[in-house]
Amino acid sequence: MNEPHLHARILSRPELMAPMRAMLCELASRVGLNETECGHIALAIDEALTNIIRHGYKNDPDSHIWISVWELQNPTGLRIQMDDLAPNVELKKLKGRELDDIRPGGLGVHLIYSLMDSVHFSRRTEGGMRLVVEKFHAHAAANSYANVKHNSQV
Amino acid sequence: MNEPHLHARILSRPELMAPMRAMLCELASRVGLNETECGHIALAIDEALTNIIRHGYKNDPDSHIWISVWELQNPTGLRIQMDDLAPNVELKKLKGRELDDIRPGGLGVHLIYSLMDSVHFSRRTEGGMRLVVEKFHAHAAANSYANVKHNSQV
Amino acid sequence: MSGATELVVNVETISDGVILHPKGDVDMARSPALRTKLTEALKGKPARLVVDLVDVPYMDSSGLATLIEALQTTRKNKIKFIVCNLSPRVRSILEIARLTTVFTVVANREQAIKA
Amino acid sequence: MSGATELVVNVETISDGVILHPKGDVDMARSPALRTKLTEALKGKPARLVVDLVDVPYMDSSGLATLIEALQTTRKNKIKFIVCNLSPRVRSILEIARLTTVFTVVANREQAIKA
Ligand SMILES: Nc1ncnc2c1ncn2[C@@H]1O[C@H](COP(=O)(O)OP(=O)(O)O)[C@@H](O)[C@H]1O
Ligand SMILES: Nc1ncnc2c1ncn2[C@@H]1O[C@H](COP(=O)(O)OP(=O)(O)O)[C@@H](O)[C@H]1O
Repeated sequence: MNEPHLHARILSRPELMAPMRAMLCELASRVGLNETECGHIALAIDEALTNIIRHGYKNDPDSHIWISVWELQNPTGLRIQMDDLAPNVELKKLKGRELDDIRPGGLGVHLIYSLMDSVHFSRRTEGGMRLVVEKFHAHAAANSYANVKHNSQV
Repeated sequence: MNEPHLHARILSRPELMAPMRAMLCELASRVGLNETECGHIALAIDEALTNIIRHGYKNDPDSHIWISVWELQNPTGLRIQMDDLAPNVELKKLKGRELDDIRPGGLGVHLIYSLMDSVHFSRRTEGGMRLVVEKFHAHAAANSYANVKHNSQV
Repeated sequence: MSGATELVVNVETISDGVILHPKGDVDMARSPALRTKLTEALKGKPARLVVDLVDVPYMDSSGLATLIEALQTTRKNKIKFIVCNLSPRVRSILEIARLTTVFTVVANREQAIKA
Repeated sequence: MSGATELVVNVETISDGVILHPKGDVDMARSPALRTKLTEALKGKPARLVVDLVDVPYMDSSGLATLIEALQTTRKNKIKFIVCNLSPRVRSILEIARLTTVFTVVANREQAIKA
């Protein structure tokens, strides 16, 4: 895979989520994604970081999260990868309540799947979890589905 | 020095400056800096990155810039460090025209000094340049000048 | 980070209850402040509780969870719970979470006071 | 990155010249687009060239350099060059660069057309 346009390590603190959102929204709009698409990316990343901080690191403020961002072409979009070093869990445990079951909490993972065009959770051999998500320009995604596969193998 | 709250590596591309600005503005406002102070930080960092890309890397889009950000307390503010691996220059060459000499260009370094409360250029032993800038909450800076020195040695 | 960035929540009293008016993104770092204000307001057992989201450009699932929690208390205590003034972005978040029909959502404050 | 984000610059003709109306941040990535439009407008030797910054929330020194370059051409060619509608942030950037007295800066378009 090519080098990411941006590769950041942040401390596992809720206060850093707004700056990450702002950065990603700006990146998304620069690659031509619209307001709503930018908002969706922001929310998905927010939910993923919240889960890492809360479930992965049990709210320890001094752990690390790595975020990498790639601009994608054909179709146009963003790929965002989030890595942590928290004790990793079985992938089948990564799910919340059904959306029809209205309770506080348990929405994050569903939101990530609803918001993004590609969601890939994995356990890292070094320990910790990896989440890779992709979002494409609505127009681009509709017109070049065949390219998605190709692109994600670059 | 403590670990930075955020440590990022970006490609040397003008298109990544807006996302960096957005992130820093958000970080600055979260530590209590006001609109204008956030704007000043954004502009200073923008000028520094522009110089690294243009003068340091001669507009090569695939070189690296490292950005680290610390939240400061007593007084409240941000420290931002930018590292590159471009051929480093003599520090005395780092200056533009006098502000009264109205010409296009040559404003960046002056702006950085005008906008920030602390500016430190250095040549890295690994090669490349390092610029460390700090901006404090106006109120904080006025009230606790004595702490500045202390704080920068943490 | 510093506490300088706690979510500001204005509280206004109306004839039959309370309007909460949070200002800023309601995310993981800031939803606890909204939760505190909602709990306080609910303790007073108002007939009506309005959350005016006019100054909330963004909300994540921690914000939604806070609202759902309040909704459940209001149901138990027969309190009218109304949210109003959703930005397109916040509305879209509620839609994706399939919550637009669960909450009483109205366009503006005027309607919220009458609803 | 993609070209989808070129600075949009509206060009309007007025009785004695041209108004340029750029939309977005004028930074290193985007000032070349403004420069192109300014050069084009100046080629027409208008009596008046107005740059309306109402939709420019941010400008860096590459934007300032672009404006200074245009200013110099207008001086040589006796063209009235006026900038208007500066946001507080853009005004503060001009102030720090000590350029507020160098440019003819007016509050709004009406004044820019008459200045
Ligand atoms: N990064 C993570 N590390 C460990 N467990 C996780 C992680 N993300 C999600 N989970 C698990 O998946 C469940 C569902 O997550 P989510 O849908 O975000 O709801 P919530 O976080 O409100 O419980 C969590 O309760 C948790 O058990
Ligand atoms: N990161 C850098 N690497 C090499 N040279 C630099 C760097 N930053 C500034 N310079 C030098 O300092 C000069 C002044 O910079 P600046 O004030 O930003 O004006 P300008 O970039 O418009 O020339 C530049 O022309 C350049 O020679």
